[in-house]
Amino acid sequence: MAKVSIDRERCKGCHFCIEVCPKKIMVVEKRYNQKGYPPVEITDMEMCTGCALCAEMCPDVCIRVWR
Amino acid sequence: MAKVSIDRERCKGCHFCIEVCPKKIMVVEKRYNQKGYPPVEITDMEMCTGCALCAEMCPDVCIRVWR
Amino acid sequence: MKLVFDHPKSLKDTPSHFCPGCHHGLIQRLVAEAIDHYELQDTCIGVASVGCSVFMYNYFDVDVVEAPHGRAPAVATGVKRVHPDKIVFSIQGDGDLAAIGTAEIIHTANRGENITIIFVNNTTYGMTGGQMAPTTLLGQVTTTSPYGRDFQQDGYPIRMAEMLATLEGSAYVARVAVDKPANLMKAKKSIREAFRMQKEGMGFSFVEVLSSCPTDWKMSPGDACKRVEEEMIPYFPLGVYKEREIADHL
Amino acid sequence: MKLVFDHPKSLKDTPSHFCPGCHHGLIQRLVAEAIDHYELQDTCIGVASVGCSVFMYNYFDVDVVEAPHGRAPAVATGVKRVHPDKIVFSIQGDGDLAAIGTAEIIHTANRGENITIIFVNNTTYGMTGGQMAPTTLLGQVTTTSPYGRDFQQDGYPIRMAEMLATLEGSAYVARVAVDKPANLMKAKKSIREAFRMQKEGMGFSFVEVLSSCPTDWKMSPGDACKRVEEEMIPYFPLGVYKEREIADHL
Amino acid sequence: MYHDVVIAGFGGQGVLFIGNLLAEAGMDEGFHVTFMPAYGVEMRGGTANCNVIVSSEEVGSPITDSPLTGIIMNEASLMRFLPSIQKDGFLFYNSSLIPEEAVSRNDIQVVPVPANDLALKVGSAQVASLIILGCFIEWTQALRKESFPHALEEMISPKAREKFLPLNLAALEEGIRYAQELKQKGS
Amino acid sequence: MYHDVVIAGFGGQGVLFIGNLLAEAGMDEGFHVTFMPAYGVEMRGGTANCNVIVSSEEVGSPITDSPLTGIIMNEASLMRFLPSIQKDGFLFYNSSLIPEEAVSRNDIQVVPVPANDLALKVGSAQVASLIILGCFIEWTQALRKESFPHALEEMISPKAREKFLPLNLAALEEGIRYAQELKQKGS
Amino acid sequence: MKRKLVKGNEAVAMGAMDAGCKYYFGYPITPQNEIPEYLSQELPKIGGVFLQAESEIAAINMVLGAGASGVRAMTSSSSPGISLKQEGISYMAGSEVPGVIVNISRSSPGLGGISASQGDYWQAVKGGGHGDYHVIVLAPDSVQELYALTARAFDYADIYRNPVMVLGDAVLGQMKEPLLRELPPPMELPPKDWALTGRKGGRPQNVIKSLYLDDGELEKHIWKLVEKYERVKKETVLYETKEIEDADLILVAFGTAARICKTSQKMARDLGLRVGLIRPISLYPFPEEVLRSTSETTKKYLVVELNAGQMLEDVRLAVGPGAEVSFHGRPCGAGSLPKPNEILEKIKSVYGSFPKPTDMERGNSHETRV
Amino acid sequence: MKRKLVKGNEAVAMGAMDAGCKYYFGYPITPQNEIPEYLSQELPKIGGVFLQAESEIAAINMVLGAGASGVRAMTSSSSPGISLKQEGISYMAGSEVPGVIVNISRSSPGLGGISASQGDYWQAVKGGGHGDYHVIVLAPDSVQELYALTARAFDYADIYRNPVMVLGDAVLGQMKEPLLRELPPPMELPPKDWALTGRKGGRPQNVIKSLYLDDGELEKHIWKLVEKYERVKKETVLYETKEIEDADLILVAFGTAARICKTSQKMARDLGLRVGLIRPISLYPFPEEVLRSTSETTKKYLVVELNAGQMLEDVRLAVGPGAEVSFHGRPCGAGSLPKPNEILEKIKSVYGSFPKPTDMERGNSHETRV
Ligand SMILES: Cc1ncc(C[n+]2csc(CCOP(=O)(O)OP(=O)(O)O)c2C)c(N)n1
Ligand SMILES: Cc1ncc(C[n+]2csc(CCOP(=O)(O)OP(=O)(O)O)c2C)c(N)n1
Ligand code: SF4
Ligand code: SF4
Ligand code: SF4
Ligand code: SF4
Ligand code: SF4
Ligand code: SF4
Ligand SMILES: [Mg+2]
Ligand SMILES: [Mg+2]
Repeated sequence: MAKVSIDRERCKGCHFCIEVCPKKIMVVEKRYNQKGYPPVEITDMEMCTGCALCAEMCPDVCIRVWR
Repeated sequence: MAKVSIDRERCKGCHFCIEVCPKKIMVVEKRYNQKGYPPVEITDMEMCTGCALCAEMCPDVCIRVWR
Repeated sequence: MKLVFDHPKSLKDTPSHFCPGCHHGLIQRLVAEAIDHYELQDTCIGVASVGCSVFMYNYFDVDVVEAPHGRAPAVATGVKRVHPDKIVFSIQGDGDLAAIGTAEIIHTANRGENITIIFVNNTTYGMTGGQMAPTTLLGQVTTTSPYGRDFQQDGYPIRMAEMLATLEGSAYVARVAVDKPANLMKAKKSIREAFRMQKEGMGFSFVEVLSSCPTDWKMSPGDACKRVEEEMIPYFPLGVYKEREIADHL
Repeated sequence: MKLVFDHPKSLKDTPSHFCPGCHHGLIQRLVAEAIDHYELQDTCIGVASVGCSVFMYNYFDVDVVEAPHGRAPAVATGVKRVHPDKIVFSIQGDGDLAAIGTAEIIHTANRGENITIIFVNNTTYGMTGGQMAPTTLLGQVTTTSPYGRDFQQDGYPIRMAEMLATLEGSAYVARVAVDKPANLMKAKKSIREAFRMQKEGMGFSFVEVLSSCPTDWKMSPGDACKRVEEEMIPYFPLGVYKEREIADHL
Repeated sequence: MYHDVVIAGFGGQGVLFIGNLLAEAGMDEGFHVTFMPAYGVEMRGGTANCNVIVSSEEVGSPITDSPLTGIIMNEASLMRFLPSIQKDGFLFYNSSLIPEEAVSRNDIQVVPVPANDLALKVGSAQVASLIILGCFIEWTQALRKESFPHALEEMISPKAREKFLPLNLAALEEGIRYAQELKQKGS
Repeated sequence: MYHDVVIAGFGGQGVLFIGNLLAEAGMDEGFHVTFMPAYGVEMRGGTANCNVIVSSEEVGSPITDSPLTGIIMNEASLMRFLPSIQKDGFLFYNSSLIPEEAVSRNDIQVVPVPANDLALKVGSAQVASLIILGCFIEWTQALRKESFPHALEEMISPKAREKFLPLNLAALEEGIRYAQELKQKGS
Repeated sequence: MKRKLVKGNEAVAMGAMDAGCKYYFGYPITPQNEIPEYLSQELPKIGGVFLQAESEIAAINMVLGAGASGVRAMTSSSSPGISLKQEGISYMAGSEVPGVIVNISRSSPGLGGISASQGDYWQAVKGGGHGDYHVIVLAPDSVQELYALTARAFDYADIYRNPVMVLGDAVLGQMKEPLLRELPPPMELPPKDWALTGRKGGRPQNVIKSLYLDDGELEKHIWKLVEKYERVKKETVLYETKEIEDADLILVAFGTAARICKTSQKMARDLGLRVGLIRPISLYPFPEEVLRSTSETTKKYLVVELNAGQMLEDVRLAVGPGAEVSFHGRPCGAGSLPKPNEILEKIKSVYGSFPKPTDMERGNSHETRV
Repeated sequence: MKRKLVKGNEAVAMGAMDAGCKYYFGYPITPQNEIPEYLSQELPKIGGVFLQAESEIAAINMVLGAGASGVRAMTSSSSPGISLKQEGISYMAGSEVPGVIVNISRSSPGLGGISASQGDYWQAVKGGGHGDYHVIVLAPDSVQELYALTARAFDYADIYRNPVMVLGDAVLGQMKEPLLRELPPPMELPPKDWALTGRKGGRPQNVIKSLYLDDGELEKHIWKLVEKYERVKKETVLYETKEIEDADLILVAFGTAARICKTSQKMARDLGLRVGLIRPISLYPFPEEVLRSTSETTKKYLVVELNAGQMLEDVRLAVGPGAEVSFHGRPCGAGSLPKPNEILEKIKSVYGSFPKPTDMERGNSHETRV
């Protein structure tokens, strides 16, 4: 089991994380955040392997991963 | 037959010409020139081949050569 | 469950000013990770260069001095000569390092100054709005090469890693990218290596990171990554160009 | 009898200010001979750099503009861009070209600026009285390296020809010496070649001439020549480092 | 006549475009005008703003600290600029994105404009800024509506003109219409 | 007391050395002194010169345009500096190298010193400058002879002292002796 | 011709091109980037040269080379970049090479900020570089003037063989205003027979240099320059005045500060205060004469600058001994542009009560530094 | 302690070392080369760092780095090299980094020449670099002062966290005079808790910078600097006077010009002319007060400079409105050092007849520019 937390207010919507997630469980949120960017969320946390690729590729250090 | 002229007032006495003359016919003059340098002169013009090595090596362009 | 990926300790929590998807953020994090890895936070001193890297002191929780544009290596030299036991580093852009700061980087490398330079090559002047840089690729349109960089007029994109590797004083010279996880992992290793070199007194260490500037390239972050892969890496080959084995320098 | 060796036409009759046995005089004459060879006296423009070469306008009977220390390549660029049909050249010392002027020479070469630079490498700052230069050899005692150049403190003697040859923009790069007739003849050829390259629009041409400074080396002119041969040439190998065959640049 | 306006929003919301347009139209009417964009590092972080002044006399400072009018496209900008609007001035805000509660002043005329919604109606969310500009023109009568079509034409490159001019004009019209509607309600 | 001196000759003739020595001795006697060498590009071309001022009051300009005394070691320097010597001043010139005809002034005291010849007599042409300095000291009595041995010691590095001090002292003495001789002839 | 809405920086570029400048050498820096950006688009179209140099230093030296070659050449930058050009500018002045330098100045010292400031007044007008020389400094206060004075700068440069600086600021460079692209009246220009062209069929060599080593040579050269500057002072003084004839108080300000003052001046008149305004347009030569002459009738001056007090000294030097000079400074930085009202308040306070004749120094109670 | 005959440049180096400066960064240039030459010999012996940089620009930035690291650091150069350092100096002032810059100035503009000149007065005192800042400028006039003021410069730099310049010239740098190697009395120095040392056991980070982008931030910073300069003005004014109490005419000169004037002043007194002398030692802050106070009794001033008239303006600003200021300038170059007699003649001409009160401008008939 793994856990991923995303700081949505810090996110700038570059979507690198979506791109690299091997499980393809990250998607763009419908709502914009305060700064006007489209942040990401995880659709199915169960599937997450905690590989942390998403976090590694996040330029804004928005993601923490537990495993 | 060859001829070499040396501008003794222009000469700074580096003696490169003496060094390179294959015929070893150049020597230091006894008298200093106006600027206080020891210029060179040719001892035996007959022996000169007009090879112009002396002129080529003169940093102060003091030497003219005819052949 | 264990926290397997966390914000590096030497990086403050402040959100960055970088544009969405800008690789500056990644590079900054990798540097912070290297600092954490060797536990250098309290012994290291940063030199802020002028470019999108300038706000370094807002992010790194270490002592920082700001250098004039292009002069970070000289400022770093001043710092290092006073504090030979401290770890001194700078992050410089391609305008900063490869244009106005050419003399400083070359002579700092040549002196074998025992510091670490991370070189963010994004083929443009990011902070000033996307002008042509010395590393701008041929044909690349920028605000000051509106017809595309033309070698007859502007010369060729300059390869700094290769040039610095030829200098006797450099100890470690590498070129990396952070466009995708595999490259990023290598970049992480190289940056760490650069700091290790300095720690061990090997001399000048240098990591060129091919980087994106989605804003001034006028591309989406994703397309910008693709450009790094498809256009930049072919001209600026990745790899370690120099690696001193022993501190023959000492 | 025919005059087989004469004062070059483009060189005025003014006696030089150079010290006895200084190679500057030889180099200057070789440049004048190249100018005469291609009949460039009325179409060429010199840029006087700051060093013992500064009085160029007293000797060359051509148009000359004086550049600030290290900036001759930039000034030459300005001239050449206005007069692409003229032949533009400068003679720069090693302090001028390899220290303060590092950025200018590298970027001028990199732009492939179609000019000719003659680089007088005498391993010291001649005009200012013999300080350490970037090309000063390891161990060499100068007025600012009184204990001999030490690579830990001062870095390594820099090899400019090699570095410039790596740049795409350079068309012709050679290193020569004038310490003895055989070398001088090769130097003559290289300098001529550099001007030919420019005439034909090949791009940046560069000839490094290993040179002596008997005054600041505190040696007799003859011993200074020997030093060129025995100490300098081994570290700064002579040869043609780059030679563009066709004007792919055009 | 002296009218100074601050226009602010996200980057991409057309803030600089309508600022320019306003200045262009003012110039066409023979007024003194200045247009002053925020620039440089200020642009990072995705916000954009500019000041426009239209005046019958020479303009002093082109930066206006207490503008007569604010045209505000998003909430962050509202926070920043609302306090600076002159007493008895005007606020036109994009009520499609900004909640009414956010507008905390009652010493100015506040005009909510559902700019995004109206823009979608006209054909594209892109032209929200022109909706709100139209509304501003009609409401304040600072400039003549007739000046804008020509000014718009000047600003759109000949190549793009065919494609975008009609859309932009329609958005402007829609803004004007909406303001007329509002006024009638008010009166 | 105010005495300003110009000393000039070829490089290598010891011009700066005796200038320094003069200043050093003046300092030892408690005077204000300045020593000003020509430097930089002026040195190229093989000439050297310096100005020395010894004064009982603070010294103004250390460069002296019309010195009281000229000490001249070669002909080129004579050409350059002879005209500048003050009326009623002194000229000490190296008559080993400079022909008498070259000295064209009669409003100053002219003292020819065969410095090279006397130096050879003492042991080395190198010390010609000390010969002429000795002559100057004796002739003008500007400073006390006793000050010079110590000043000389200060100026020669400890390593070289043993080898050179006696030679230099001998040259100085010879110069003094020669001046005394001259004076006696004169009187 | 039609007025067009143009950015200040673009107006500079247009002014240069319309004046026949085909050679630009520069290096990026905010807030002047639109100058190189515009010229990189336009110069190639007319066979000109736009060259982005490796640094500001290289750029000014390219201008030196191009100017020495007889063409109109320019560079532009902003404060830190202008500091780097000082050696080159001194060389240009010393070797009498014409050229135009545009400083769209920003907040300083150091990296400072990118908003408007007038903190480079002294650098421009007194001594940026080393030695006894002057740069002619023109200070526009509108987009129209940025255009016209840039064009005029090339004339002055050619006439006096001297570098000429156009000193703007971030506000002027970034704002848009209507521009009528019409050149100021042409001036008579001397031939450039001194320029580098190659000896051309054997004419004597032309040498452009600033090194003078022979006795008295350099001093002679400098007095020659000084004489030239005296001519410059006679021939190129530019200023604007507003209602100074009956003024009890005259505002003195240039550039953006002057624009703001113009509003304040009008507001003051509306209140019945007899306030005038003098706007120096040429900062070097400084319009001393007009200031001196007004001080026969006007006794109070208020200098307003976007700095901590620089032109202030020149005003004090210019006015007669009886005049009282006060100062209002806002030394730059984001959010620090003074408002017309703020200056009006200052006017009122100065207009009413005044410092005693001897109380003239900076830092007295009549200086507000908000 | 014994007096030793020492070259001015060496005295600078000795003063620096005796003041505890162990870090030197420089680049060769005549006529100051003896400074680096001496230090390259001596610093390694005490574990110091002598580093010959690749350029003057690199050197000043190394000083910035070393100064920011909390040590006493210096650079030296001469006129053109000092121009190149202006950006770095502005950064040092802006980010409040202490450091000492020595300018053994030479003749300019451009390459000029290597003889003495005071043509860099404006650059040093007004605006070399960009922005509102000041460098404290000390102007020695003897070898002893070169030593003492260089040492003092380090104190001022540390106390005010500001760059301090020692402004000499070729004559001062090259001449030898007796030196008593004794430091001026020590000053109390603030702790350098702001310096870069690494965070050391986790103290909050130290940041040294000059970039301030938030609204009002930079202006606040600049007013803070201005306040500091007001303190500097109160606390560091240095000058020398000679017989000013009863003077009808006061000579004003600094550095080498002052030395020459001292002789002229004495000559004038010998002739029975009541002539005094004021020698500003600190050029910034300028000793305004002493000039102002003398102008209550003295009505005539003669400014003598080795330039075309620079300090002249500061004298005019300082003296009261009634005073008449004349000028005698010899702007540098080989063979252009004025003689005491020449100045005496000028004194005589000014002493006798005087310009009318309004005839104060430069370029009037009372200015000789030989
Ligand atoms: C002397 C000087 N010149 C120019 C500038 C303007 N400037 C600020 S950042 C920058 C360069 C930005 O490009 P780069 O170094 O490539 O960094 P990036 O933003 O791309 O990471 C420039 C030219 C300056 N601050 N100082
Ligand atoms: C900006 C500047 N810095 C320093 C100098 C002093 N300077 C004059 S010539 C020179 C260098 C001489 O060395 P090099 O270039 O090697 O020429 P060389 O005389 O040896 O031929 C220097 C540093 C200067 N004139 N300008
Ligand atoms: S990588 Fe980071 S910033 Fe980018 S979308 Fe994902 S969480 Fe947001
Ligand atoms: S940790 Fe791995 S699997 Fe989980 S969301 Fe991130 S990238 Fe996807
Ligand atoms: S080479 Fe020339 S300068 Fe040297 S000694 Fe011979 S003639 Fe004289
Ligand atoms: S020409 Fe040849 S042989 Fe004759 S003197 Fe010269 S070197 Fe000797
Ligand atoms: S401008 Fe470019 S380099 Fe700078 S933060 Fe934005 S994307 Fe990154
Ligand atoms: S100093 Fe050296 S380089 Fe210069 S002329 Fe003399 S010998 Fe030649
Ligand atoms: Mg970049
Ligand atoms: Mg050299």
